[in-house]
Amino acid sequence: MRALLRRAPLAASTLVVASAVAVAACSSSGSATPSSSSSSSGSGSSTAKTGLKIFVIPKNLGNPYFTTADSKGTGGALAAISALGDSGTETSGTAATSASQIPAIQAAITKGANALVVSATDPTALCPTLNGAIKRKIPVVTYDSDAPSCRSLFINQASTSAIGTSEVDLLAKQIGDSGEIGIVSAAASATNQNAWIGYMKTELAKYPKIKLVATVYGNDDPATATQVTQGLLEQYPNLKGIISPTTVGILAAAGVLDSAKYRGKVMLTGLGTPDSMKKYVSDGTVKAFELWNPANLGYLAGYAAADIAGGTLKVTQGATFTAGKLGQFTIGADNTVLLGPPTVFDSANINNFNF
Amino acid sequence: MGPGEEDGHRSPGADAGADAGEPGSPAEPAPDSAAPAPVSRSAPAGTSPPEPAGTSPAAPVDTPSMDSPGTPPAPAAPVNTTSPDSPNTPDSPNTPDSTATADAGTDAGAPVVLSLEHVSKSFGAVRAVIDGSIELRAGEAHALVGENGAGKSTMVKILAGVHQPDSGTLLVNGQPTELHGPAGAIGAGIAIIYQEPTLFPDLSVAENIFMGRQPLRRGRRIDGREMTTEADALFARLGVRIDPGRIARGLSIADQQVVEIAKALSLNARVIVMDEPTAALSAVEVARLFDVIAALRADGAAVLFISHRLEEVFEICQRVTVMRDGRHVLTSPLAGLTTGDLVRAMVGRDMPERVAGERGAPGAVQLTAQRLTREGVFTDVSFEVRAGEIVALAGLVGAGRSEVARAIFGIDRYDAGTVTAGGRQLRKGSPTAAMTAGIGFVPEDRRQQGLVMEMSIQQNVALASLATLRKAGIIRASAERSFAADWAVRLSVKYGRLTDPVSMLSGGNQQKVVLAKWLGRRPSILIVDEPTRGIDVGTKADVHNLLDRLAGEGIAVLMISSELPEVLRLADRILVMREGRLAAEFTQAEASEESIMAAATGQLEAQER
Amino acid sequence: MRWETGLVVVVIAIAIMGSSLSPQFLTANNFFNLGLNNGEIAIMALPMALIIISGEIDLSVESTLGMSSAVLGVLWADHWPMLAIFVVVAVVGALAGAINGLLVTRVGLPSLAVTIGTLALYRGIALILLGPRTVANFPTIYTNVGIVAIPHTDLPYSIGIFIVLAVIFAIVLHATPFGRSIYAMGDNAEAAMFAGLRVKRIKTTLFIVSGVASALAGVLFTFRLNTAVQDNGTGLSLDVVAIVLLAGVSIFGGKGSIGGVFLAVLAFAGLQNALLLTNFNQEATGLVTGGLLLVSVFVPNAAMFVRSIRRAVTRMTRRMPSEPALSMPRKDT
Amino acid sequence: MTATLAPHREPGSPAPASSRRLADRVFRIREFGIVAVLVVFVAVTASIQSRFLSSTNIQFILVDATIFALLALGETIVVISRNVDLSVGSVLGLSAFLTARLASNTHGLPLPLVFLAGIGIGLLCGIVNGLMVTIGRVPSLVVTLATLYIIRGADVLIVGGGQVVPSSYYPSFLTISKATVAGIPDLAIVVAVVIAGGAYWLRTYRSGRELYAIGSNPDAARLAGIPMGRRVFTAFALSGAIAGVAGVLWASRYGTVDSTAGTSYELQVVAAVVVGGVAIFGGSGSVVGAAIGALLLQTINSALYVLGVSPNWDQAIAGFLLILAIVLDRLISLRLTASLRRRSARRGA
Repeated sequence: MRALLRRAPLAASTLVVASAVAVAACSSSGSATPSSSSSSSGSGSSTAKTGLKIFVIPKNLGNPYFTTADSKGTGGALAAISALGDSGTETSGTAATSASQIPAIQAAITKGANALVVSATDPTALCPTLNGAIKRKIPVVTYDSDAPSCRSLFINQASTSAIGTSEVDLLAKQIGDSGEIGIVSAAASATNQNAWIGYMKTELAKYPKIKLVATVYGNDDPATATQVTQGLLEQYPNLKGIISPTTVGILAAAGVLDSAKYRGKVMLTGLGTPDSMKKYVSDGTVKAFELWNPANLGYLAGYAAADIAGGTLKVTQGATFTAGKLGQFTIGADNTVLLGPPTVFDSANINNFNF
Repeated sequence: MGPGEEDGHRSPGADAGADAGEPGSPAEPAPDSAAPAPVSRSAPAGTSPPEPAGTSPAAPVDTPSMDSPGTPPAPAAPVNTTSPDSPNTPDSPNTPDSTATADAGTDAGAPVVLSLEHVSKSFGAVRAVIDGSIELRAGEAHALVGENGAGKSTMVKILAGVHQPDSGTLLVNGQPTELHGPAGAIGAGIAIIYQEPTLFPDLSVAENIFMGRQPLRRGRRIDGREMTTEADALFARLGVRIDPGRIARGLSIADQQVVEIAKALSLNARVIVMDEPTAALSAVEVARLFDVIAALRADGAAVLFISHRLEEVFEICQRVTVMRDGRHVLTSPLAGLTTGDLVRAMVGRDMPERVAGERGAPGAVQLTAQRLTREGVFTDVSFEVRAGEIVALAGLVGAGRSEVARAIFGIDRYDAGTVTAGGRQLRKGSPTAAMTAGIGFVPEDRRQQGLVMEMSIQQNVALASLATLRKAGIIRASAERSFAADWAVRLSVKYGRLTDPVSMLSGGNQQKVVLAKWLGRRPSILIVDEPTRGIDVGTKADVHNLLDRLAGEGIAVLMISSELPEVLRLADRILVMREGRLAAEFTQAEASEESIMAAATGQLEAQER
Repeated sequence: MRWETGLVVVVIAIAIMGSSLSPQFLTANNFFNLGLNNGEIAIMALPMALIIISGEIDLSVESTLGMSSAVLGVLWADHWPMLAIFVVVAVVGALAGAINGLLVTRVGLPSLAVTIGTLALYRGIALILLGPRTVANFPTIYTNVGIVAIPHTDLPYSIGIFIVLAVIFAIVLHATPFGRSIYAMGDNAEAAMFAGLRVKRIKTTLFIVSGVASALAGVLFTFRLNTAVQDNGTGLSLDVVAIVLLAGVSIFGGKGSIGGVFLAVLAFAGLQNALLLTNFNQEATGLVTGGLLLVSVFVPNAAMFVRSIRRAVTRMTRRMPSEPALSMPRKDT
Repeated sequence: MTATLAPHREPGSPAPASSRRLADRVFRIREFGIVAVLVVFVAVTASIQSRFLSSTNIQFILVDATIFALLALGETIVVISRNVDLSVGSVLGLSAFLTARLASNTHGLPLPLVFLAGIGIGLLCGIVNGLMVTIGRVPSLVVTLATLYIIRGADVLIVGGGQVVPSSYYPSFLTISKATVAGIPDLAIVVAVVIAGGAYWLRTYRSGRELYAIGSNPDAARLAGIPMGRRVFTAFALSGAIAGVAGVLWASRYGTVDSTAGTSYELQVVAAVVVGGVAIFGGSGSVVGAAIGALLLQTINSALYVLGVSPNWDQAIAGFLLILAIVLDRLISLRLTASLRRRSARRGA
């Protein structure tokens, strides 16, 4: 938990070079918000260690969402890490299970990681391993999916309640505050999904004429999600709207609704990436949906991990730091940093986004 | 049929073949009658004498004609004497016509259609064929005889294209030829009827016959109707009625063999190899097959006929090639030879006579089968075997003998009846119960059922006695070794090391290992199924002596054997099975080859009527 | 050369490769992790070896593991005493194996088809039992199997259990009538039956043992991850089969040794671990597992393979009508 | 085949046409059995939830079943020859991703070429399988188990964390799986024609019959001079190519393709084939049966969703059905053998 304060003598000299490279990288990539990447508050960047080994461990490899969040090319976690002069590696198992993720975490520790950036497949399963890391003074930053009792800092993509309530509000507006709706979720065991759904149900109390008839699970598999959506539509012929708080689910649901029979009659909203949803927004299948920028989420997590490992950031509530292009963030209660409110995409703005 | 160059020889025969091919030509509706035509394998003496009297009295037995194919020892008989209608005569073997047909085959002037010259073939360390030669002429039925293990099957597989010879040449029409696989053999005009039917159980009978050569119609599609018609024609030629549309699964062994023969006929091959084609056939079917062979010969085809029944060889063949220990021994016209000559050539010395001394009177009943029935396999089989006697189960292949033995030992279940051994009624379907009751079982198929070929000699000997060789659940290696060594010595097994794989042993020594495995359990009842099949003469005598001695020591022996001399030599009582039922029982004094065969083929009942 | 000798060479080669690529490879801590991640697979490989030697296969082990894990989770969430749960889980594993065994021996079905069916069925039962739930918070003394080494060693408990079981299995397979029977029936089931060996009973027993071992693996898996979830163990069957084939056990039955299995576990775990420690692309571990499997079956066939290619080449150069190599791998008699 | 259960009988005794009829009947029962189960199942489901038979739902089921039926066609060809192809799911995945990329706006490959590419990718995988089975003489179970891993590994390596999303296709690609004629998806019609073609080939061409022969008795097939290597190789190549096409259809149907497409499909396909009455050890069965098997499994799947049964039951039911199918198959064939035996016994007596 304690930030590393020891400093390598070489660090200062290399920092200058590293910062310069970082600036060049950021400006040349034509980032939308070119802010000063070299400045960061707190204990001051001039003392930061560089050349650290930071491992980014998503739930699994081969998952497009995490690829966006982690990759250097998209401006994700690895971009932040290299911008700070450290070396980042993405590793994980190929299946999104704890049994497949844990060996990767162990190997990262064995390889002498200075910090870990982890999206937890299963908090209870991961905790012994992550605690082992913390015991060795390796800071653990979780992102996307938290492991509350065994990490230094959690980068929260969006407030759970905000996502739950905003999606209900979005759909309510589209269906005129009344009718049957259903939810197409990911895996039934997914913590964040269930948390969002919980807030949705609370928010639905405000709309007495809207009735949530079913929650189905597509397991983040396009084929399964397609089939469960079909089943939902057949079982509830009067269905007015669907909320799918998962990028795979909303795409599959949009594919099912993309026909004369349903277009404009069954509304769909949820979490989706603007790139993948452009087709359905432009042809009117989907009016509006929302998401945070996964690359920014990764970038923030990578930046925070590098800062903590480099000794420039101490994890205490209220501490602030500037994460390069993203600007300034404050560590909130329970050592959590909030990325910001999700963006709502609709036909008016969707072409401005590219992720 | 063959290419045109043989027209001169073929013309009369071709007519005969055409006649034989007529569906209506089998003159008598004999197949349906319970009493078959008076064709008999049990009376070879009736057929063979006319042949020496016929044409070639002076063929020297020990002249291997392969060495001088140009100067055959047999005087030529003109092909033209062949009566065109002789194959149509149902009782042909006994008619003068058929004698003439047989003589025609000794025509030395007929072209050699196929020959294997000095071929050898080894499988690893085993030299299956060392120096094999065969020469087949158009229009002859040529016998290949030899003991099991003499290399006959390997020769067949070489002709079939399954094995490529290590050395030596194959000449087809005088041209050196290499057969690349079975398709190559078929392409070269060689058809094989295998000893064991090789059918596709899931496919229809017609497809089984024409697989790979189905008649086609437009667009290279299979013409199913034509296929059925052709299959029907073939069966008519063979005088049997099998529905070409039914699937092959469930066919009786005899029907399977008939389908195999039809398959070979459909190839219109110039060389037809028949590896023990009659083993599963009844007398009527054998007669029909011989007619077909005669017709094939008349068509100018060459038939290589392999059989252990020497009387059949004398009945149908003109020349014979004898092999022993992988080597060619002689090739000669059959005329002038006697069965004794052939046997001598096959075994290299005279057959030993019965060595057994007198056994005492049998003791208490050890094994009782009572009204044993397995639906569709055997019915109402009752008998008992006493301590110190050898009871033989005789009968044709497929009569249900082995099946009864399997049921007694618990390999198969049975639907009704009881088995009592050592005074206790046995649980159905439990070899363990049978073994506990003191039964040992030497099965029919040594390689497939008797031995675990990848295991060592020692492990095979110990396999049935493991329970007695362990201490605290662990097999004691030393006990196992001495146990195996003890029994190997007692049965005089010839081996290198006890840890050698049992597959390295010769057939006879393998059989001794199987016997050792069971004798090691000190059984009170021993069932032996074809105990000397495919083993050399010396070991055969050893096995006979051993069985005799075991009976003398008070063991009850139930023996199944298709070799009548063996049955007559060893058994105190002989039970004959026919079509799943006990047909007759003889004491040793009453029994003769003729009486047993008559009972086995149903002629006994016919006579009684 | 014996297969096991070859495996020793492979294991040494992997050790050398691993330690030269990563200085952390030959450390106690890494060995602990390596063992921990492969303990369950190793335990399941032992009965799998016996089953394959006997001429059958059990593809359902991963689902039996998952089902046991689900039972454990459900009962624990229901506040059952842990000892009672262990008994139930063992019975569930035995039942799962018995169903496989009886369908194979009594109904006479091919084990491949049966265990593909139960692979789906047992996983399905896990899914029914647990649904979307995750059961966690097992008592620390149990979850310690995933954290703590056996006192005075660097070995995780699962590996300790594996070693003990390996010794027992080795004795049973190599030195008892039961084991001898397994070889005999794998080599020639008919001859084994004619020798009075209780082929059906022994095979059923093997499937039951496999079920119980998978249940044990399921318990260890659940405790190690402190999580009972329906998809525990997904995909492990193929790893287990790959290890057993790598061990030199013939897919046709009748050949193989527990020593080989032990070495194959080392080779498999070592290779996976070495790949993790180096910067090998983790996404491609499937390539390595599959490749390993292929190599282990190709090596014994290599001579034949070369021969058939040579024959094909000669034939082509002779411009003979080509006769394709026969496929079905069968012993010529 | 050597284990014959019938005793010797006099030849030419009453023509066994009756046994043929019996055999025919039993095998008809095998296929009609599945159809009957399908009909009953649909009827029961529809009586509970009438919308099960709505035209959209039928379309949904047909399109989903189409992909499985296609895979089952290829698998049947392989299984008939006493082999198995476990790599179809991985081949589908690889083909789906690569062809989806080709069909995207950036590449804009014309549709026929996209299909050709799919066939090519699948064919390549099938050829590798076929070569290892025939020339390498490794049992197909092991070979395709390995390529299941390897092809998926290659897929993951190529795809990485990428994905293709519906927005990136040119429009006609996504409509492949949506167009209908008289309420029936075009796709289902085309695939039905393809399956009918496959069935016709297996029934009326030598090469097709030879596959049955190889599966029924490999030793006999070799002795009959059947080019076993070539036939088995062809079966694997076909299975691969068909899986490649199925990959294209998958991409069109579900739109979103990442590296997990088609994971664990192999077991469902084998299940469909076995449920459809194809003997797992080769020699008998039909592609039509397998296709109906695929349709049945898909219908059950869909019915569970429509009836609102927890999808948690899905897998257990599929597994149970698979076991039930092979047990029934076994019992029927035992019955058939026994009754053929008794028949010939009665004639013989």
